[in-house]
Amino acid sequence: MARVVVDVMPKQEILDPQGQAVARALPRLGFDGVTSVRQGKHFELEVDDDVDDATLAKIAETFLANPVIEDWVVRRVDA
Amino acid sequence: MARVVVDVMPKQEILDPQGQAVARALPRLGFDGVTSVRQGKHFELEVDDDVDDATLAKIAETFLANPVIEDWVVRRVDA
Amino acid sequence: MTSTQPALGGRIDTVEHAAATPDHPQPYRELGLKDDEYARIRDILGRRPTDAELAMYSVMWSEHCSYKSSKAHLRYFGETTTDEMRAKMLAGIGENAGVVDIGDGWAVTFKVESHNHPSYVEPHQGAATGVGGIVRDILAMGARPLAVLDPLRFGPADAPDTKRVLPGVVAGIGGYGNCLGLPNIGGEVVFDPSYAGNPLVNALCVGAMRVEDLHLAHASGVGNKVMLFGARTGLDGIGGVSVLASETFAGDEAGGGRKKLPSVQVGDPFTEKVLIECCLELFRSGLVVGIQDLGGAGLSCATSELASAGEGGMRVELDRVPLRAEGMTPAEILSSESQERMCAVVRPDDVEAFLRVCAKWDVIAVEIGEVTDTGRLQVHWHGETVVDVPPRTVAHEGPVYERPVERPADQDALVADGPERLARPSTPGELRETLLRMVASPNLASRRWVTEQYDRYVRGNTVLAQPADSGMVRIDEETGRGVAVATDCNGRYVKLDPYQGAQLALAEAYRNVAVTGAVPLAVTNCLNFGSPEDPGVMWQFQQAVRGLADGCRELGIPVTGGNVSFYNQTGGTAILPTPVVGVLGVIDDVRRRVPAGIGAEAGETLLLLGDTRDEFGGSEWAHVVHGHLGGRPPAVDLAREKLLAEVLVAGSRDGMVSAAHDLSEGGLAQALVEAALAGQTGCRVVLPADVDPFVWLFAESAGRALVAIPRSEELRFTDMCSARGLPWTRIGVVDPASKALEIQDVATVDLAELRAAWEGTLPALFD
Amino acid sequence: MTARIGVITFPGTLDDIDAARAVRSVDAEPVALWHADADLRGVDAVIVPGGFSYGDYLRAGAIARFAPVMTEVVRAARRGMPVLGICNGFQILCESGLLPGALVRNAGLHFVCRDQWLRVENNETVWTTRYDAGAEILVPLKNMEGRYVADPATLDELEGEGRVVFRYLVDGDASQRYLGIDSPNGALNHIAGIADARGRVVGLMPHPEHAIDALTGPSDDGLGMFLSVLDALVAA
Ligand SMILES: Nc1ncnc2c1ncn2[C@@H]1O[C@H](COP(=O)(O)OP(=O)(O)O)[C@@H](O)[C@H]1O
Ligand SMILES: [Mg+2]
Repeated sequence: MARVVVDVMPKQEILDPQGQAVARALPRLGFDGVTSVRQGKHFELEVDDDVDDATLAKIAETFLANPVIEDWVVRRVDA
Repeated sequence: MARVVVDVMPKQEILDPQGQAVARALPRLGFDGVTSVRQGKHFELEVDDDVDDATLAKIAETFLANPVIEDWVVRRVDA
Repeated sequence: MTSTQPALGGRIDTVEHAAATPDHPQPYRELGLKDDEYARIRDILGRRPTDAELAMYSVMWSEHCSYKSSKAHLRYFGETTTDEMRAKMLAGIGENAGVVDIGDGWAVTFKVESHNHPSYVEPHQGAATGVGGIVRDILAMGARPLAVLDPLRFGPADAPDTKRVLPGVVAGIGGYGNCLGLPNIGGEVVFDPSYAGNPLVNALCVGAMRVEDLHLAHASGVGNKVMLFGARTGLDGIGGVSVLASETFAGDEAGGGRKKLPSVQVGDPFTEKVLIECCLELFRSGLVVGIQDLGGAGLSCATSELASAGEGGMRVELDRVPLRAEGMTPAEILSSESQERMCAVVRPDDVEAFLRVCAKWDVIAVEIGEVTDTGRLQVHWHGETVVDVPPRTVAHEGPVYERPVERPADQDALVADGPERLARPSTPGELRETLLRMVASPNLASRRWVTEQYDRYVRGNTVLAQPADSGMVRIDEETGRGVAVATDCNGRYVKLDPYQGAQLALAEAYRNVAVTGAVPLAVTNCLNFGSPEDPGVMWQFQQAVRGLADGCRELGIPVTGGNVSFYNQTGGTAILPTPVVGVLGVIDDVRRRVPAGIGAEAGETLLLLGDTRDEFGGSEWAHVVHGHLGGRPPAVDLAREKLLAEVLVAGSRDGMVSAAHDLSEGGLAQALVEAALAGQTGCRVVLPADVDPFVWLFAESAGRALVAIPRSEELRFTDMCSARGLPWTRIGVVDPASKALEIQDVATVDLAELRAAWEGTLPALFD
Repeated sequence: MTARIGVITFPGTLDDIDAARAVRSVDAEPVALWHADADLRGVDAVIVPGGFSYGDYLRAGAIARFAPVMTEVVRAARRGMPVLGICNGFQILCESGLLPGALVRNAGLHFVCRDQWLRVENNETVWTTRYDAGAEILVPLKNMEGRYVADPATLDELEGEGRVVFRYLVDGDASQRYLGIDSPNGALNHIAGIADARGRVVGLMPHPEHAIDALTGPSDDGLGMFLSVLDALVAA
């Protein structure tokens, strides 16, 4: 059994109102010094050992992320 | 300028309908071997160098995550 | 995760073990049971309860499930319901939801419920699961859920915590309801400091079915199977019961780790949507003998209620329940409040077909037991008996308290401190300023920021929704038959006089239904109060129940169900007593609905129906301008309300009324503003010569409505009012050419200025 | 011969009964299509209705596009069958590649349900011939992820080829801007709906099927879309 993490983020050029809302709210809550925030999705998958990297890449590209609007990173982590 | 990542996940014992929906869909798309999926949020923050870890922890706990139903991890990454 | 758990053998507290270990200490107090209640359980069973039994009794005998403080008072609803009122009631108090016959073979069911505390802890999920729960109640009657309403109360609009709670609640209600495909057709948003630590999140659902399809929760037919279907069962909402785990497995991982479990549940609206469609297909296929939703108290409630309503016995194999968490104990499974689950009783021959329908909808379903004639609810866990109880003692024979009732000592002082001493505006300039200030105040400002987050169109049958006096949906596309629903309550009135205040809530909801042209038919309620252990709160409760019940009898419409929420208080301070009243009306053809906006026809006459008196006790004006609450609430005259409703319905039937809007908080001024803005049409108002304009514009006298009558119908309509003895006053004309509300000798305000004031408030606060 | 128009139901689809009602209201025959069937039952056109297919938990439309019925829809669309995606249906058509771009969270971050004025920018698609070019219509808009985005090249192409079919009308009505956003959801170029290159596949966020009768909608302006496709099918 392996643990895989996929992070999916809105592309730089796509407006990210969720991240902006966070960035705007922080100073109001008394937190200064945060200059930018972007918000995306974080997936944690448990996969059988025989699932290879190519399959994982495919899952991320065709399903977890939409390449039109999002970038993504797949990494295996120690369980 | 430092880059900070905060991952926020639904607590283990809390229902995660989003992760479940993904997990249920994968076999239908022809991807086998993924036994569990959990879905959370991924934040990327740019912060001034003088923002310390305690402040980051506070931002995550009081704002980015909802401690009632979520766990979170804060880490600094190389920009 | 799997549904089969390893047999835990001796570690589970079985009936046999309980009988053998009478002195084993049990954490019943931590579970909320009093000494005498625990003693009674031992008495009933003739031994100490097992952990699982203790868990069942403790949740089922809680205030929330057993109504132990309110039962003695709620009986009054039954006692005051006459046979005549009962004539159209197909199911009443005691069922999941009340059902009324609306004609043409249609039955309608509706109910309102609270999810107050969870919505304070986790506004989004708390409110979302509140919607989910009430929708399953309606579904369990055999009805298709048609629409929801959400009466809400929050602390001060500008309080920081309200900025946390309100947007979360609204997003939760919208997120769940929108995804279920249920139009949101109304509700309330009220701000008052007393709700600061206790927001009220009430949710109402209305559903419809053919009369013959009414499904009641009965587990009848020995040998019939008990099916559990929907979501898996997890550790949701078992905060209290995890005490048992830690007692039994002191120091062990499962027990220790669970002590801090949040009692928050996360909703899965998609699963619920599929569950709804699945249930409706099961009903259509005739595969269900009895059905029960799993709400608070989960399987404990569903199994004990099903069993005691049917043949009196049930056997359950608890290890078959599909689980989401590992190592759950029987006590935990029985008390889990995991959402989106239902329990059905099915004939053995139909089980296969039942499972097929569930599979089509991708709904997990398992047979967990069967109906027996043993008179006992027996629950097994890997072959051992962990529960063996008479089900009625769990579900219906909980404790009943006669709590002390006492009129609060400061009530007299409150009533004595009337609004007469408050400075009133008198010059045109002051009146104009008051009007704009009132219109922009949080309780009177446009609710659009909230309602725009709710889908009001889905299913294509919404005929009236916000802004409207009541929501209205079409039920029969052929005939146009439909229903209208409104909820109301002014907690300030109730505080000043709980008996009369409850009647005013009833009167307002009734009036809101009638102004749309529907005939009021039935009542539901959600009684939100402080602690029942406070005699003053119990007095408010008792008075409110009596007022509501007596009022219903006078109006001739029955209370068909409701919900009680106690302990809404912060420290020693209770919320304003808030008996939210929902009234349902029927309209034979929704095409004759009457909207609130004026200007549909050129040159309508504006009439004010009813009497206007100098009544400002508990008024919005006293609250907004002076921060004052005292004196007496407006007088209530239910005979007048009935007459007004008859006139409004007759006017709609004969096509004499082109718009109607009831008067409530903010009085005539507010009604005029809303009617003009809704119709996007100006008007000229001329108040009678001999009256005090301030009183006429802002008093909150009950039993009034503003109507717009086409010029050609004016005589016929006023003749009808006069003939029936309903006072009317001609107060102006609609002016399609005008873009202003012009009140002669008082003020002229452009609609644009009014709109900016009215619509700006909530966005400025919550965006 | 009445036209047969398929209406797909996925788990979580909500506006299928409304789409079917709209089809009936122009005297065409709605044909229910089930997500799990790889079969279009010989229909002449398909509507992918609104709702929250599979809860829209991952991304709106992301799971639905893999349904067996969608494989058939994509195949039929490539052969020229008229396809209309409304709201969630539009999202599904984008996810499945029949239409370019994507729909993301409203810029105001809230679900928005309102009566929305639209301008008909292209009245030559099979779904819009009944409208005058530049006509302004009032139709309900209700969604959480309605902000149309695409890369600059795609936008140029859509604009250049006249494939923007509907645009949100945001001028003149101050109430439209109360969220501080220049359109109901921040869509690029105020795009509310687009078409494929042949003008046979159309997707839009607002709901024409909820504007077929002033009793239950803000207008009957939506009827034109269903009448348009009927004209095309009958002429064919
Ligand atoms: N929380 C809510 N959810 C849905 N609709 C609401 C909500 N609050 C208010 N509304 C709607 O907004 C409109 C105005 O509300 P309100 O002024 O309280 O009505 P009334 O005074 O007639 O009872 C009504 O259509 C009401 O149903
Ligand atoms: Mg009203």
